[in-house]
Parts: sequence; C-alpha cells; structure tokens
Amino acid sequence: MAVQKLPLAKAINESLRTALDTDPKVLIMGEDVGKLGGVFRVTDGLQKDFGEERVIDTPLAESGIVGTAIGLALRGYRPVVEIQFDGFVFPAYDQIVTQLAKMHARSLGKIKMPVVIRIPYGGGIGAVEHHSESPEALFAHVAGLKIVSPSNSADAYWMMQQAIQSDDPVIFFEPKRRYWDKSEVDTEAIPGPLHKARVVREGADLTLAAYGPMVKVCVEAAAAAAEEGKSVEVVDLRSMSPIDFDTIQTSVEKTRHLVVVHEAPVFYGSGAEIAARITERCFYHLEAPVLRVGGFHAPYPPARLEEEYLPGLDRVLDAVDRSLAY
Amino acid sequence: MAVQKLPLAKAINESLRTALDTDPKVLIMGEDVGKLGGVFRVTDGLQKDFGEERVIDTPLAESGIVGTAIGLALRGYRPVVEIQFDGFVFPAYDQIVTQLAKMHARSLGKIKMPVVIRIPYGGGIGAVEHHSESPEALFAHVAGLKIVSPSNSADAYWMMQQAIQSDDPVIFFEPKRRYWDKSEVDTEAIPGPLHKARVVREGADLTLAAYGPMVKVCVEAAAAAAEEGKSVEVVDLRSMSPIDFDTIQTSVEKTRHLVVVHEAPVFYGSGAEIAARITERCFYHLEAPVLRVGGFHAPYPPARLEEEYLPGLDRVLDAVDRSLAY
Amino acid sequence: MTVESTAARKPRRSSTKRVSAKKPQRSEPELVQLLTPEGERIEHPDYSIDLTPDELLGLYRDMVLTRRFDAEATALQRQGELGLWASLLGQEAAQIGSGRALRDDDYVFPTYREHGVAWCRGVDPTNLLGMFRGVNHGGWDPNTNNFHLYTIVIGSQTLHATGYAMGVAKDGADSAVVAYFGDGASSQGDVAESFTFSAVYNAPVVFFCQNNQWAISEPTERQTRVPLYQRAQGFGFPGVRVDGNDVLACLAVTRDALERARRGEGPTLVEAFTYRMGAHTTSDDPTKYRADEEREAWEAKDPILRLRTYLEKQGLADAAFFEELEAESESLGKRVREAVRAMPDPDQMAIFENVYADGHALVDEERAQFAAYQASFAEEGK
Amino acid sequence: MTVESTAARKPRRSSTKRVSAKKPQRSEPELVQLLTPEGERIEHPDYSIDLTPDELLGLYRDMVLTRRFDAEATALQRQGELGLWASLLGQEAAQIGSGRALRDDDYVFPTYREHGVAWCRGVDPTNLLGMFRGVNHGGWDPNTNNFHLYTIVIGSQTLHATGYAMGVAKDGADSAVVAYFGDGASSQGDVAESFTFSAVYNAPVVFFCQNNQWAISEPTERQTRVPLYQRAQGFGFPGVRVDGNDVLACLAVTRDALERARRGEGPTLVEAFTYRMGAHTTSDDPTKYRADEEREAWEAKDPILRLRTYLEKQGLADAAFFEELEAESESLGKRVREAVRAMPDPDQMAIFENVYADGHALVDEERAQFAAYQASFAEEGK
Ligand SMILES: Cc1ncc(C[n+]2csc(CCOP(=O)(O)OP(=O)(O)O)c2C)c(N)n1
Ligand SMILES: Cc1ncc(C[n+]2csc(CCOP(=O)(O)OP(=O)(O)O)c2C)c(N)n1
Ligand SMILES: [Mg+2]
Ligand SMILES: [Mg+2]
Repeated sequence: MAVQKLPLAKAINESLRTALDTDPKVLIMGEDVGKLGGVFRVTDGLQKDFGEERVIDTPLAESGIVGTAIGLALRGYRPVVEIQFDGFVFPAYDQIVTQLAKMHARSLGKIKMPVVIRIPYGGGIGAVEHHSESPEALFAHVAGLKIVSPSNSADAYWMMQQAIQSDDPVIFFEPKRRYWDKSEVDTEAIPGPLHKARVVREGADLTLAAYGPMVKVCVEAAAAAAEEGKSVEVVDLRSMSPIDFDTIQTSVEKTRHLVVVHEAPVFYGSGAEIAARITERCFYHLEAPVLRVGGFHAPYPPARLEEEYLPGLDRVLDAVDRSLAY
Repeated sequence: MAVQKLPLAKAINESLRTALDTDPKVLIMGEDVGKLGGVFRVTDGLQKDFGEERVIDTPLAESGIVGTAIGLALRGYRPVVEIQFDGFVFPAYDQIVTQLAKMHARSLGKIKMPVVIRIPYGGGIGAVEHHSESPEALFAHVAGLKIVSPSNSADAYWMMQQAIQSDDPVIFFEPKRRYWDKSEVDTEAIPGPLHKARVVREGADLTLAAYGPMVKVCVEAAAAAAEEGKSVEVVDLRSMSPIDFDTIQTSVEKTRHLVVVHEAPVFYGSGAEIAARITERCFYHLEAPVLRVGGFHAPYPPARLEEEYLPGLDRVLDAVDRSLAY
Repeated sequence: MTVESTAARKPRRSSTKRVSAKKPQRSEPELVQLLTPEGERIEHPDYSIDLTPDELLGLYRDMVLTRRFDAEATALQRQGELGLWASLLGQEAAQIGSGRALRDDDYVFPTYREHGVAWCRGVDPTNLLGMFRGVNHGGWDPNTNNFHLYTIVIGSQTLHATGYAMGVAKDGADSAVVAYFGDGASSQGDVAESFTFSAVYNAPVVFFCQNNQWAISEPTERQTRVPLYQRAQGFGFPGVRVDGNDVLACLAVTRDALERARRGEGPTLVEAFTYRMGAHTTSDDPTKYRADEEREAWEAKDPILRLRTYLEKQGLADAAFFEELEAESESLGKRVREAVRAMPDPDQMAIFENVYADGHALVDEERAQFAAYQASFAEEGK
Repeated sequence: MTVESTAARKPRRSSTKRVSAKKPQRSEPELVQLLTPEGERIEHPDYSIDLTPDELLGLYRDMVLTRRFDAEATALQRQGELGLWASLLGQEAAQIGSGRALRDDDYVFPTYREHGVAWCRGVDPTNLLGMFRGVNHGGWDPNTNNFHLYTIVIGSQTLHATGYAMGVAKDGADSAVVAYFGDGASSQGDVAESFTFSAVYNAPVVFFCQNNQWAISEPTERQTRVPLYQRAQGFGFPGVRVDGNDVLACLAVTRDALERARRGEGPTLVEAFTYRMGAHTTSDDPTKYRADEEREAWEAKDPILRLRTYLEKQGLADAAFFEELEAESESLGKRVREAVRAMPDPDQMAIFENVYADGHALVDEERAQFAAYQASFAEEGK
C-alpha cells in the first residue's frame, strides 16, 4: 500500500486490519462492529475477513465489553474495544478506572493490560444528546491509562498500531467529525513515539496547542492570523496522558504566548493542566497568561447550537488577539 | 442544641437528623445506612428514629442507588445517598454524569434534581485499595453537578443542610480521616453561602488554598511557617464546583504567591484549574507560578506508603519555600 | 507463528464444539395472543379483554395516526428538517396497546422510540421532534402528561422508573409506572439492577420490553439465549411474552400487569414480541445486516392490518370511517410538517440556561463573557 | 405540614399493604446435600461422589488448616500486624469443596475472602496477607497458580472471569474458569452482564456464589426475594443451590458444573448456601444488626464438625490423625505469624513503580522530583 490518501476512518480501518493480520491475539469487540462495520464503518469488512471469533459483536453493555476485554487480556489476547459514542463510555467507567487502569500496579507488574478502547468523540456532526462529547479529561486524571487522539490519517494509522502494541491500556479518542477528511498515509514510514507532540506549523509570536478535531481549526486560525501579520505556531499534542510538555515548553520559550484549544469544557479540562504546568516551567518567559479556548461549563447543547458552543476560528483568533494584547 | 463540640461525623449525623425532621421528603439511602448506621456510623440511629421508609438500606448496586434516587427525586423526594467509599462511586458514574447532572438542562428547567451524594473520601486511615481516593476532579469537570467538601464540624453541619436544600445535585465529599475531629457547631448560626471560600488564617506573604482534609494540614503548615517568619494565609475553598475564585484572587493580589494543596493527583486535578484561572486573573500580581501539592500520578498506594504519598506538612512547606524563593 | 496463534486464527475442534452447543437451547415460547395475524379473535386462558366498538376503533385510529406521524417524521428527516429520526414502524400495537392500558396518574419512562405511547399520553407529537431537529434535548414537561423525557443512554430510565415507583408506594398512591426498553437494553447492568430494586422494594412498576428483534445490527441472539420474558423469574417476579403486533393482547397483558402493581404485588416484565420494520434510525442501513425476506415475513403480521381485517370482518368500520381517518391522518401530517418548519432555532444564550436550578458562578461568568464576545461582532458589524 | 408529608412519615394502609405483600413468596428450596449436619452421608439423585479415605481426610485437613490460618490472621489484625482481615469463618466447606474440584489448568477469580480457595490453588497463605497488612494491593503472580488477585470492587471480577473464559474457548482449550462472588454482589449490574456475556458466548465459566446471608449488615432479603440460584435460569443457564457447609456436596456440584463447562455447555451458577459466622471484617460489629441466636444456630451446622463426625463414625480417622493435624495447624499458625512480622515495608519509591508497563513521562518526572525531595532531607539530616 505504502503512500495513499485516506479518510481518517479508513486509515483506522486499515490499521486494525494490519493488526488483525499480523498478531493473531488481536481482537475487535464492540456493539455493531461486525456485519455493520460499526456505526461509522471504522470496522467495515473486518468480520467478513477475520471471522466472528476475531471481530466480535457484543451484547449491549459497555461495562461487560470492557470487563470481558480485561479477562481476555488476562488470557493473553489484545482486545481493541469500540465504544459506540463518547457519551456511552460511562457505563464502562468503573471497569476502566478501578480495574483496567490499576491491574498492572495491583499485580506489582505481573499482569499487563494491552487493551485499546476506541471512542469516537467530539461534536460538529449535528447529532442528538450524548453523541458529541469530549470526556478525555475524565480519563487523563486517572493513573494507569494512556490517552491519545490523532488529528490526521497518518497519525490515525500509526498511533493505532502503536496503541495496540502498547502493553498499557490506551484510550484512543477518534475525532469523529474528521473521519471523512482525507490525508496521506505512508504505511511503510517509521513513526515517531506515540506520546510525542508535533509542531505542525512553525511560528514566532504565539503557540496554539490542540489535539484531535481542533488541530485543523488551529491551523486555519494560524493561517488567518498570518494574514494579519501574526506568526502563530501550532502544536498537535497527540497525547493527553502523558502530555509532551517538553515540546510545548520549547515552543513557548520561543513565542512567549500560549493558547490551548479543545472542545471539552474548559473547567477542569486539559487546558488547565497545560496552563498550570507550562506556567510553572516558563514563568519568566510568558508575556501573557496561558489562555484556554474550549467548551463552556454546560452540557453539550442541541445540534442547532453547537456551532456557537464549539470553539471555532473566531474564538481561537479572539484568544490569540487577547494573548498578544497583554 | 445551639453551640456544641462535635466530631465531624456526628455533625453530619445531626444535620441529616435535622433534615429528616423538618422535611418529610428527605430520604437517606445507601448500603448499610440502616441498622448499622453506615460503616462510619454517620447515619447512626436514623433508621431507628425515622423508620425504614425514610432511611433505606439498598441492594449492593451503586448505579441502582443513584438511578432510583433520581426516580425518587422525580417523584418529589429529596434523597441523600451514601456511597460507602470513594472508590465505589464509579459503578454509579454513568447515572451521575449522564442522568443526574443533565436532567435539569435536558428538561429545559422543568425537572429539578435535589439529590445529595455523600462520599467519604481521601486517605490517611490505613485502608485497603479503593478506600482512600479523592475523585472530586472527575465530577467537577461535569456541568450540572455541584461539588463541596467541609473541613470542620460546623461546615459539615451547615453545608449538609444547604446541600439538601439545594435544587441541584450536590456531591458532598466527606473528609473521612477528619470524621473524628471535634470542633464547634452552632446549629442556630446563620450560615454563609454554600459555595463561598473562607479565609481561615490571614497572612501576607503567600496563600495556601485547600479543602476538606488538607485544610488542617495547611493551617499547621502556616503555623510552622510563621515560626520561620513567613506569613501564610490559608483559604478553605469548601467548594470545588463552583470555585470561589474571587476570594482566592483577593488573597493572591495581597500575597502574590499561591500554593494549592489537595490529596487528589495533581495531574488534571483541581489545582490545575485554580492555577490556570488565578494566573489569568492575577497575571501581573503573581511573583511565582502557582504551585501545586497533591497526589502523584499513580494509584493510591498500599497503606504502608500512604504517609509518603499524601501531601503532608513537609511537602506543603517545601512548596511554600519554593514559591517564596522565586 | 506459535501454536497458540494458529489456534486463534482457525477454530479448533473443541472451539467449534462450544459454538455448536450455543444453538437452539430455546424453543419458541407461547405468546399471549388475542387477535391472530389473520384478524381472528381468539381466547386466552389467562388474559381476556372486552372492548366496545368505539374502543376498538379508537385503538385502530391511534395506530394509524401514530404510523402517519412517524412516516411524516421520516420524510421530514429526508428533507433535512430533522437531523435524525427513530421510527417505530411495526411497533404500533405494542405501544398503543400498552399506552392505552394506562391511567392518567400512571407514569411512563420511555426510550427514544415511544412515539405511540407519547400519543396515548397526550403529548403533542410536534414536541417529540425538537430533540430530533436539534433544538432541544427534550421538548415537553414530563409532569404535564406523566410522560418522562426520552432517554438515550440505553437502560438508564429503568432505574428512574423504579425509583419513581418506590416513591409512589411511599406516598401510598395506587398509580403504577411503566418503563419501556428494548431487547438490546436487556443486557445493560442498569436494567438488571432495576429488576433487583423493584423486586426488593416491591415497587409498582411494569417493565415493558419491546423485543423488536434488533439492536441496531445485532439480532436478539447477541443479547440472550432464552426468551427475554424469562429473565424476570430469576428476580422473583413474573414475566410474560405477548404478541407485540396484537394490540388487544398488548392492552390486556399490560392492564393486568398494571393491576398487579396497583394491588401491591410488585413488578412484572412484559416482553412484547414484535419487529422493527424499518431501519434503526434514519442514519442506519439495515441492508448491511439483514435480509429483506425477514422484513417481508413480518409485514404479513402487520399490527394495523390485522386489526383492520378484524374490524371489517366484524362490520365495525365502514368505508366512511377509513376515509375520515385517512383525512385526519393527512391533516395530522400537515400540522406536524408545518409545526416543525416553523420551529425556531433556540437562542444561542440558551447554552447557558438551566445548567443549574440555583445558579453557578462559573456559568454566570461564561455567559457574560460569551455575550460580550458576541456583542463585539455586532459592534464590528456596525 | 401537608397531607403528602404526613404520608411520608406514617405508612398508609396501601403502603403497608405493599410491604406485607413482599413477604414469603419464597419457600426454601431444596439444597443439594451429601452430608447432613449430623454427619450422615446421604444420596442425591443428580449428584454423587465417591472419595477415597485419603481424599476425605485431605478435605478435612484443608478445612482445618484454612480455619487455623484464618484465625491467625484475625489475631494478627488484633495485634496490629494487619490493618484489616476478612474472615472466611464458616465458609470453609464452600471454598475447599469448590477449590478441590478444580484442575490445575482451571482459573479462579476470587473476591477478597477466598482464602480457602487460595489454599487449594497452592498460593502461599502469607502472600494473602500483604494486602491486609498494607504492603501491597496483591501479593502473588496470578499466573503461577491460576488464581487471580483479590478484587475489592464488588462484582467486577465476574466479568474478568467471563472474558478469560471466552479466551479459553477461543484457544480451544478445555479448561474452565470459576468466578466467586457473594450474595450482596448478586445485585451488581456487572454480575448480570457477566451472566449475559457468558450465556451468549457460551463461555466455560462457573459462577460460584457464596450466599453467606449477609452483605455487611444487610440480609439477603435486601438483594433478592427469591433464592439466588434461580437467577441463572432467566439468562439461559442452570442454577443449583448446594449446602455450602457440606464440603462433599460443594465438591460434587462444582465438579459437575466444571464438567459442563469443559464439555462446551457453557456457564452454571452454583449458590452455596452458607453462613458468615464472624464479622464482615475485623472493622465490623455484627452486634449492631444481627442476633446471636442466628449465629449459634449455624454453629450447629459447622462444616468442619460435620465432616469430623462422619470421619469418626466411619472410623476413617483416629486420634493420632487429629493430633497430627493439630500440630500441623500450630506450625502453620506460627509460620504465618513469623512471616507476617518479618514482612518488610515496601520501599517508598514503589509508589511510582508499575503504574505503566511501558513508562509514562509524568511518572518519571514525579519519581525524580520525589527522590530529590527525599534526598534533601537526607542532606539536612547530615
Ligand atoms: C449506553 C448506550 N450504549 C450504546 C448506545 C447506542 N445505541 C443506541 S440505540 C442502540 C440499540 C438499542 O437496541 P434496543 O434496546 O433493542 O432498542 P431499539 O433501538 O431496537 O428500539 C444502541 C446500541 C446508547 N444509546 N446507549
Ligand atoms: C462496588 C462496591 N461497593 C461497595 C463495597 C463495600 N463492600 C465491601 S464488602 C461489601 C458487602 C459484600 O457482600 P457480599 O457480596 O455478600 O460478600 P461477603 O462480604 O458477604 O462475602 C460491601 C458493601 C465494595 N467493596 N464495592
Ligand atoms: Mg431492539
Ligand atoms: Mg455475603
């Protein structure tokens, strides 16, 4: 295959296919992942090619899905679990937080938990309640979990490969409104580390840090800012636990301004952690406080209001202006 | 009763008794809350006096407890639910996050959810796994919930009264290692607002902000610092959602140094939110970055290590020194 | 490649053995039926019903109008007026039969598909559409018609219903509560917990499971290997399977279960065996996972058709009745269409409303900031 | 005060009616029993067992040593050597009977009370104490003895067991898995979900519920109004109630269930009807909620006593055997006592170990900071 232009969803599909092909211990589990190929078709065709023993339609019970995935991992399997939508991960929250995350430590390292939990997340697709949320902070606070989110097809492919190969549980947040965005994937490339951030656009005056669906918005904001003569650097964080603070720090030491952007509510969100730590690391470099652009402290609104709710180009640029005005 | 010295647990017991007495719609629900009076005896004697219809031993199922409490609230009741220990709230997480928190907004304000969830939390009692955690950030990120924690008996009494009277769901985190600490309760006092922070010790050089079990540690740290000639102000936050940023800001504008202390892991914890927002509000006042003292990014350790894990006097003083050294 | 890995790729004999053992431990159980697919009235030893001609015509009218409304909603989704629609096509008898068994003071906890029950409760159908249009998450006051908001997180409403029923019992009232859920939902822990709580507290609740045989793409075999109504017994209360396409049987069985609840005999599980004739929602494509023949076979058991046959055979309805109903359907469709199109978008400041009943400082702050931010564009625009 | 509020204070008639209706829908079911409390061997039509004298003596020895170990642990807790202990007193037959039914390649998922099962698996008893002493959260390698770590979050291990069993089936192996849980746990959604998954995938798992009649202070009536073994049927697999104080019956019934699992016939629920003779844990005070007479009545059914009576009646054991066993018990107690006292506190840097298998930048950073911070005291101390 080598280099190919693929939609993000298809890149994940290819990555899962590769994993099923190379490691017989890899399993796909979830609601409707079989014949239907998932409600977003991310697992399309996999059951047909790998059979019902490898690509498993589960009962409608998220705690059961994650709980049995833990048991399968104990038996030596590497389950890749799909949660149908962000808002439906909570029935599995207990198994994730009290069991999956802690099993390695509880066993003093004897047990490994190579489980990937795929969660299509975020808004912007005009959906009903519970289908547009960004709950990553609720997992990142929990030790024992790793949290990542790709912003483009190449990362989707490679980060999924790495997540499956990881001996730690990885929550893989898929930016559902980017599923159909095409970009290049080189399946023979040598990928960088899973938890390393990437500077996707260089700039001198201000750093925008984002991940998943908001990277695109930030790149567009940087382009718009450039037209006004502001040189904005964009960092794609890729990982929310761990966070690659070194890359952000390097950027901020240069630009002296940082704005963090995510869809999730700002209050207790990942922007808070980044702001707190980068302020500690770059106290004498920062010319403005770290600003945060994100969701409000309110339930994700009905679809007709999501454009206002979601941080868009204008809100990001507004924060850029406010930061630079300090 | 008026003014009396009570252990914190007993103050809550009295507060629940008062609520049961004054409002026939108030119910107590949970595992072992009846004859046993709860594993910490917080509901001691209540079933005896108010009967099994008001003080209800439930099946061993936390999702069921919160889910039926929601139904009872819909019917006009005001359930006060006990979760036996911090680590056992997660089976109820889905009902709390997707139902309890959102019902008011979902109904465009038609439905109110006067449900209190009591959670004994935090470490320091030498317990086994899951009995010493501080999961407040996992709730504070969620819009629709209010999160509070008292640090002393008077607050325990009055904040519980206010939580029960609130038409919003309140998660009431009880600092279990302070259950036996006695302090004065005036049951005829006129309490301040539920979500307002309180300056518990005035100081000029640095602000320590804490809540629940860590307030005591911070007050002790302030006393120790005073001996070294450092004047430390201590703010008892009392509420983690909303957070009374105004009170912290006022303090920090004076002291220009802030250290936030909590037992919960620092990463994505409430200290992050406070650091981010106070830095934004007090950018030109702060002479040092906001420092955070809290749990590590690791599961709460076995009891024989908890003294090292928990932020104690020394770690707080160390942060005070580091902040003042900027 | 190791031996183990080969095992994972090809099922071994013993693995196959296990799989084959899965098969038909089940024999199809008896359904409670009072009206056959051919429109014959039959008797059942435990359930009887005696309706006036007007009541029969009423049930027919309810089903026809519900279907018409549902079809209109599907069309509105295709026209872009709704973002999504979850059709009840095929489940009219289960919903109207159970819905018409209710008293005003009973309380209903629906899923997202109980449009027919909503109809019986007197909820204005256009109110149901707000959520699917994306203007709100629930567009009616649950206490006006004792009909709770649609719940999307599968199974969670069964606990709300149980708690509500516990409250009814505490109040000494003799109303009952109905919790609707699907075959897929039966796997959720919350549903099991609601069985436990309702049994232990003897709560006056009826669990009404519409087994439409699919949970999106998954057939019921992915959720259970025995008929679902049997689930109740192990929790200590009765379960009964009713022909979900027989409106009379659904009415009789639900009425009986409600009476049990009122008499203080606690919960009952009713499994209405029916069929989802359409897609899961307008976003779904059932051709990916099920054969047309299955749907066609079920069309022969259409709940509306069979009651019509019966009414006609019995001479209870004449052409005028059907024509009038057709006209009424058309005007309902028109009314719904117009109402949806006229439905205004919510004000953007609604984002900040009703997050809390008693207010929250941060919400106030964010509201003010957002208002100022929006105003800054208005300024610029001038 | 309103009428409603009065209602909430005093139960009204209809409320009382509901309550009274709760009562005895249950008649005590038949227990599988092979050895009566009086030590008589009896036959059961479906379960039989034929043990050699050595096997019988082995079971007796297992129970005695387990009880001795348990008593030692309780004593060690009183002496401050352990922070907590969850005693299995009274449940020896359930645990040894089921534990001895297992093959080496079977896998066990315990709660926090399965000390007797651990014994059967060959886990060194002192390893069980680390968690209760507070030096670790689990002190053995689960794969060494196919005995998973103790799980404290009630019910969650039943899903792990089911997943593991799904894996066994996938591998084409003929081993089986046992999930232990309590009567209280039966209410948890996870347990119901494990029933659903195991039934749907026909997983080779035995659910072994020790109904010791109490969940801390709550009697089983707070969890169910029918006997728990009946729960299984509604999920499509068999449930059986066994006399949990009869080690022979527990062995026979578990063996049978394991064989079913191995034959590819899927899950079985075994309810071992037994009694928690002691407190829930050393932190608990049962005088708050239960009468002494109840415990006393159960002491007459003591699992160890009845096997002893049988052995003596049959002349299978002489005084020398019991004396030797007594000595062995004493030396076990001593060994455990000494081992616990010698158990070192963990190194403080262990806080940062094994959080991740592949490392995590923040953990590395915090570990380094903490080490430097600790070193600063050492500096000062110099
Ligand atoms: C907790 C949860 N998980 C997943 C979903 C996504 N989902 C919506 S409907 C559905 C299938 C429901 O099947 P069933 O209970 O049979 O009801 P039906 O739609 O057939 O009426 C699923 C999986 C959800 N809404 N909630
Ligand atoms: C999810 C969860 N909720 C609550 C607890 C606290 N707790 C520990 S043991 C117990 C009772 C368990 O009863 P049962 O299942 O009958 O087991 P037993 O202790 O009687 O062996 C409770 C409520 C817990 N450990 N986990
Ligand atoms: Mg269905
Ligand atoms: Mg028990």
